[in-house]
Amino acid sequence: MDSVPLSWYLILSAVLFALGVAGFLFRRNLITIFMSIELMLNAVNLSFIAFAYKLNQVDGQIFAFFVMVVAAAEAAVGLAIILTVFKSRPSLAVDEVNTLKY
Amino acid sequence: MNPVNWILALPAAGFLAVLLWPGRAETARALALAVSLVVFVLSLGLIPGVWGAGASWSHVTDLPWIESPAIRYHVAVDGLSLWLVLLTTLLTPICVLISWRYIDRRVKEFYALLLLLETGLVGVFVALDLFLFYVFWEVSLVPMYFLIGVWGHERRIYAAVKFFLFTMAGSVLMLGGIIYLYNRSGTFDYSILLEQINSGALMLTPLEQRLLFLAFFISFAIKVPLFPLHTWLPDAHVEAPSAGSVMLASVMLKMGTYGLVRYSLPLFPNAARQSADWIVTLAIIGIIYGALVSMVQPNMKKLVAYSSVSHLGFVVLGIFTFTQLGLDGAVYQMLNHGVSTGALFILVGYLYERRHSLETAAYGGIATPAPWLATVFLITSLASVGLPMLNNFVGEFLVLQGAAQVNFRWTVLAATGVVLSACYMLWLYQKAFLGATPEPVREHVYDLRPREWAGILPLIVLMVWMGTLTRTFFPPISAASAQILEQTKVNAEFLVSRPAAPPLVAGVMPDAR
Amino acid sequence: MDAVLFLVFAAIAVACGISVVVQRHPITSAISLIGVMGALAVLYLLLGAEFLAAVQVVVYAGAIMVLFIFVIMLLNAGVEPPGGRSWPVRLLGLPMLVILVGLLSFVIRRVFAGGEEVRFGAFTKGGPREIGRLLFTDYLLPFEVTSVLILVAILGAVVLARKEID
Amino acid sequence: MQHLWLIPALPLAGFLVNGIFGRRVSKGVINLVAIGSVALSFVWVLKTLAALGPLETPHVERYFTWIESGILSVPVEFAVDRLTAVMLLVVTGVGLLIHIYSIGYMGHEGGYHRFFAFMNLFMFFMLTLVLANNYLLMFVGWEGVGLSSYLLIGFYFLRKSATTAANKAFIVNRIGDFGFSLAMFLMVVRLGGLDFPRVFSAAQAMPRETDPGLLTLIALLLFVGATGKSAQIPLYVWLPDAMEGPTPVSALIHAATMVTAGVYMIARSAPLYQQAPIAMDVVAVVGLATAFVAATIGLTQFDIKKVFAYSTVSQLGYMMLAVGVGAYAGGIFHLVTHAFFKALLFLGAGSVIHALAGEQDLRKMGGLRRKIPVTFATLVCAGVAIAGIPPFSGFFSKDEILLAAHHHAPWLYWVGVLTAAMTAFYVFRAIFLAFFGDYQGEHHPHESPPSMLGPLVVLAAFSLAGGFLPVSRFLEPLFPAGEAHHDPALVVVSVIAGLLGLGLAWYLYVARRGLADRIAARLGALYQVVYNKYFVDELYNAAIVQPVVKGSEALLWRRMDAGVIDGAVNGIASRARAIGAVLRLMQSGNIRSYAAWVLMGSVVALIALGFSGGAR
Repeated sequence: MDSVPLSWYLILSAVLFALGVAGFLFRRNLITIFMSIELMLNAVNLSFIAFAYKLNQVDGQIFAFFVMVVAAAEAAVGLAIILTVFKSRPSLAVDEVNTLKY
Repeated sequence: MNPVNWILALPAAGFLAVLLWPGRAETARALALAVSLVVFVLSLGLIPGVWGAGASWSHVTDLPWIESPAIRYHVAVDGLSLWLVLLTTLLTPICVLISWRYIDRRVKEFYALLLLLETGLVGVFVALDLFLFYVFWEVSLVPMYFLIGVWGHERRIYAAVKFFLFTMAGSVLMLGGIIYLYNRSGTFDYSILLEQINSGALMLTPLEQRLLFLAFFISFAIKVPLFPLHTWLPDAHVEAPSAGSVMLASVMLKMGTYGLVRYSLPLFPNAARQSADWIVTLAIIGIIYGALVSMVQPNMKKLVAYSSVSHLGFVVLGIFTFTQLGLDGAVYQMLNHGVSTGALFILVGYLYERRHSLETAAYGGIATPAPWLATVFLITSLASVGLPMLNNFVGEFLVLQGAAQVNFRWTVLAATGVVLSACYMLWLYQKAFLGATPEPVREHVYDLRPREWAGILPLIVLMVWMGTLTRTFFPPISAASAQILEQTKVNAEFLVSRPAAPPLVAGVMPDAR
Repeated sequence: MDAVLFLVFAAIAVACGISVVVQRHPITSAISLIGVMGALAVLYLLLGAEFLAAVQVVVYAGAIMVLFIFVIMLLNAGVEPPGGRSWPVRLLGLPMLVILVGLLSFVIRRVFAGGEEVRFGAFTKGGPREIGRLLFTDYLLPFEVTSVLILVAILGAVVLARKEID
Repeated sequence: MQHLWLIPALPLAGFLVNGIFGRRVSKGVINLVAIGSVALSFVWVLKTLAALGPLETPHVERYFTWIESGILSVPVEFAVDRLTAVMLLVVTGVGLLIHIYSIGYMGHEGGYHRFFAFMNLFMFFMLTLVLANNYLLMFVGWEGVGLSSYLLIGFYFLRKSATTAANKAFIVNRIGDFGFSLAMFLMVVRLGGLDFPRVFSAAQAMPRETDPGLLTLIALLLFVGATGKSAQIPLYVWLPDAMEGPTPVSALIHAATMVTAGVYMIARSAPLYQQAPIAMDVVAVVGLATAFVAATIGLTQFDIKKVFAYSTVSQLGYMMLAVGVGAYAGGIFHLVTHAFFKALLFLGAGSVIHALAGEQDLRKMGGLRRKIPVTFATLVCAGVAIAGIPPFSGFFSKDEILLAAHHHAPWLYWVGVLTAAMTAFYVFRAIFLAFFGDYQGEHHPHESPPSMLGPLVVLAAFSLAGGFLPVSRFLEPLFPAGEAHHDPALVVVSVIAGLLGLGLAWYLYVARRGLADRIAARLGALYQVVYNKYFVDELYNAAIVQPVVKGSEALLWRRMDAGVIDGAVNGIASRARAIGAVLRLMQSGNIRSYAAWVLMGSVVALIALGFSGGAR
């Protein structure tokens, strides 16, 4: 049991991704949905790093790094948007956010 | 460096600058005015080059943009696009000026979008890569959508969506056509495409040509707009703010006619010649129909909008005569329409600023409180009805002359539009400007202010200039249109092996084609 | 040893992931998400991505998630209100999800059937030195662009979240 | 180089100066600019003609190319030949007199600078029309005089009747111009250009058309233009309404100069018409019919300006008859004498109106001959001239026309003589009604100022003696020679007809006042029809204007545009909507629904990829 097949990592990644999708689909809270997106991003990162290992190149990791950066930026803007949405509507339920102009 | 690039880049930079520059509306206005004026001055620098270049391209920049598919940033100017570019760069500062008081909310965004619109419009006229052309085509669509949708009148959303959907419906077809061409030829580049067609490297079957022509044509015809695809135009004009109407009528509609001349004719010459009959029929119907409907409009902007349908019918008629006269006249008429109809919309906008109504019935006797406004409106109306020594006359005369070379019946029918145009413009003038002045008009309507003079005077000067000293403008236009005509002929000869196009009209003059 | 570590942390990750999705209260979800990220950091380490593992913990689990929790607290977001789901979600959601996981697993099993084995320590290029060198040579431009991106994001966040002045 | 361009450019400069600065300067300055520019122009005409001598060949000056494209090249080119010389003298001379007259007449009116600016603009376009050496440049003047006429008819723009009349004039003229422009298009295509020499030589190279052909068509289309401008049947309806303008305008534009442009144009195109005898017959018949019909209407009108307006239409018909029967020189001769006596009639009428503070109804005048004797005397001069009493000017020119008509076809002559009798009758009817009998109005009449009387006297002199001007002989070489024919008997007949008309007017309106009304009552319906101008305006309105306007509104705009086209577009849209019901449901605006669709899409994409072997 010294080593693990690479496919396990990838399958884990797929499962986590699916969980993220599920969260996105089935939750109504904007913040939770947002977190689900983060979960999906993490899952993808895992894939990247696994492939980096397989190809024996660091580039995949660099990519994961950039994904993190983008995720950080996205979190900042996204949360700010959630704040403004909350300001104009008393609720965070995503179903009610269906017109851009309120 | 190539001024064309500056003319494209500066308004785009201005768009960002106006949007991001902190400060109040005044700053945005001043900045927009400064940028657009600089662009206009720069664009004047294009003239000598184009004059010198004759029928060939000048001010060329050809850089790779995307490697695969091979899309290039290929821009250049010739006699066909030169004046349209200048018209755009001239009208943008004028639009900034006329919106000075007209636009009072979201000022920064308004001017930013106006500058973006300028980039898009100029881009359409200078792009020589079909894909780039398409990009600019769409770029120009977006700001106009917002100009109508945000700063328009009551039914602005409806009008903006109608405008957007009509144009999009057309441009999707064109995109399909462009991609199909790319698949067949491996290039988006206009001049390479022409070469391929001339050399026979690109052989389109008649069916292909017809379908591609149709795809491009519908897109352009919607933009022109050609009867019966015109119904978006009155709505868009009525709801648009003044500057939006000006840009829409003066420049955007020319995108359609420009496209017809630049792309439809040289790329698909056989299909174009085969379709000429029914296109001319539509154009003539449009001329008469637009004039007749104009006659009964109670709304000034609608009236001018329908008159545009009529005037642009002349342009399309000129293009599809396939004669030097007709094509020259059509190109000139594009400019004329831009100047005179632009001025009409500006003046209607001035009236709206005073009385806040577009209904003719809300006015009357304006000549008493505002004699100069009345004078300027009269000059513009006369230009629009094609009085000699004013600009429209030259264009209409050449178009009709070109039509007469091919089929005299076309001329007879189309010339009735000239008669009718006098009816609707003079009736409008009588109802709005002459007669006794009702109290509300006396109270609200004042004469032209200096800023308003600055907006309208250049156009008035141009009307007289373009009507009398036509040689200032014609040589490059003639060179370009001769080139395009030649192109359609070269193709026709080359495609002899195909079933020849039936003669368009019996009794064609021998020197006509 | 590797396998044990993988299985343990994979299990933690999946469990926390499920928790993120099913918890009613956002704060619990957030904490579960931190759990996922921590577990993933270990897995990164197993794959030889030392630097990223550290970044994952510091930036992701640390900074970003703090931001989330901060906002949750700020908005005083409570248990989400029960509400109808949209019909496409009800109709398509679960089956499609199952198919997606199945398909992905199937493809992964097919493609990586040969079974490349992951051995801890076999990949040695994931240190800060290598990553740093690449970032500042081959990936210099994207790297700089990301800095601009972050700047823009900061501006955007400030603009969006500030109180309306006018 | 004689700098011909100065002739029209001077009034243009006057127009610009007065138009732009007129509001801010005093009347003296306006007068100086307006009249000075026309006077200078007149002087320049004299100087040029003196310098050019007998003008055996035309003097041509070319300035720049106006339009050049393909097969068409139109220069701005002025030319002076004998015909142009005559026209130049008439236009600038009569124009100058009327400008001077206007100082007095318009002295109390608002918009003083506007009036003179428009008058100068008119002079500019009229001179351009006359000087042009190609049809397109002539067309510039042609449309331009129409514009000035529009502006001046609508001078009292507060009155709806005035602005409506102005619109009517412009639009009716436009219909005529439609024909003119079509003729030009045909010329370019078939005759190779628009320059007069070129067109004429091309036309002469073609055989004389005894059956209708190209040249006939061109000539007829040109004649359509002439019917608009020169108020011939069927487009004469605008001219009587044009009397809404100030009286000097009626004198200058709607009597002496602009309306004769059609006659000038046909005379100018003589080489073309000469090749198209059918067109010439049409011109002659239409001209004669116009002369006759307008004269009958003139018999019954009570507005002094309307009487003279119909008289103008009638006299223009005479000129058309002249050019139609080939007596071009005679037509132009009549144009010249008509310019004198008709301008005089209008200016005299203006003087009467001025004296009565705006009254135009003949029934409210009467007995004015003692109150405004100078006006009376000059009007009588004009009357005897137009009535064709020898040896006054109208006699010579009218006689020439009638003789030529008789040579062409005798019935033309007899109708012409009848018309001449009517002419004498209605002109003197107006004079007698206004100046004899007892005064019927309330205002205190006063004689006009010298600035008005001066031009009256000058014009009176020309009306009396103008017949001795050798216009016909001067012009003869220009035109295809017509045989000389002189029949003293015919001359006597026409003179007797004129005297009979005069005498009848005397009998009915001076000797036996009241008899005329009884006759009118006896004639009943016929009188009503004539009095109402044969209901032509009403007919046009009901048959053309209303159907077009109503049809455009109801059928084209409401039904076609809003109904059919938008309906079709909406129909396509709704069908697309029906087809795309599922797609529409997707666009719910609900983010999670979108996510579900994305998910499905990615699954489908994956499966597709699998099938296509992308994932091996």
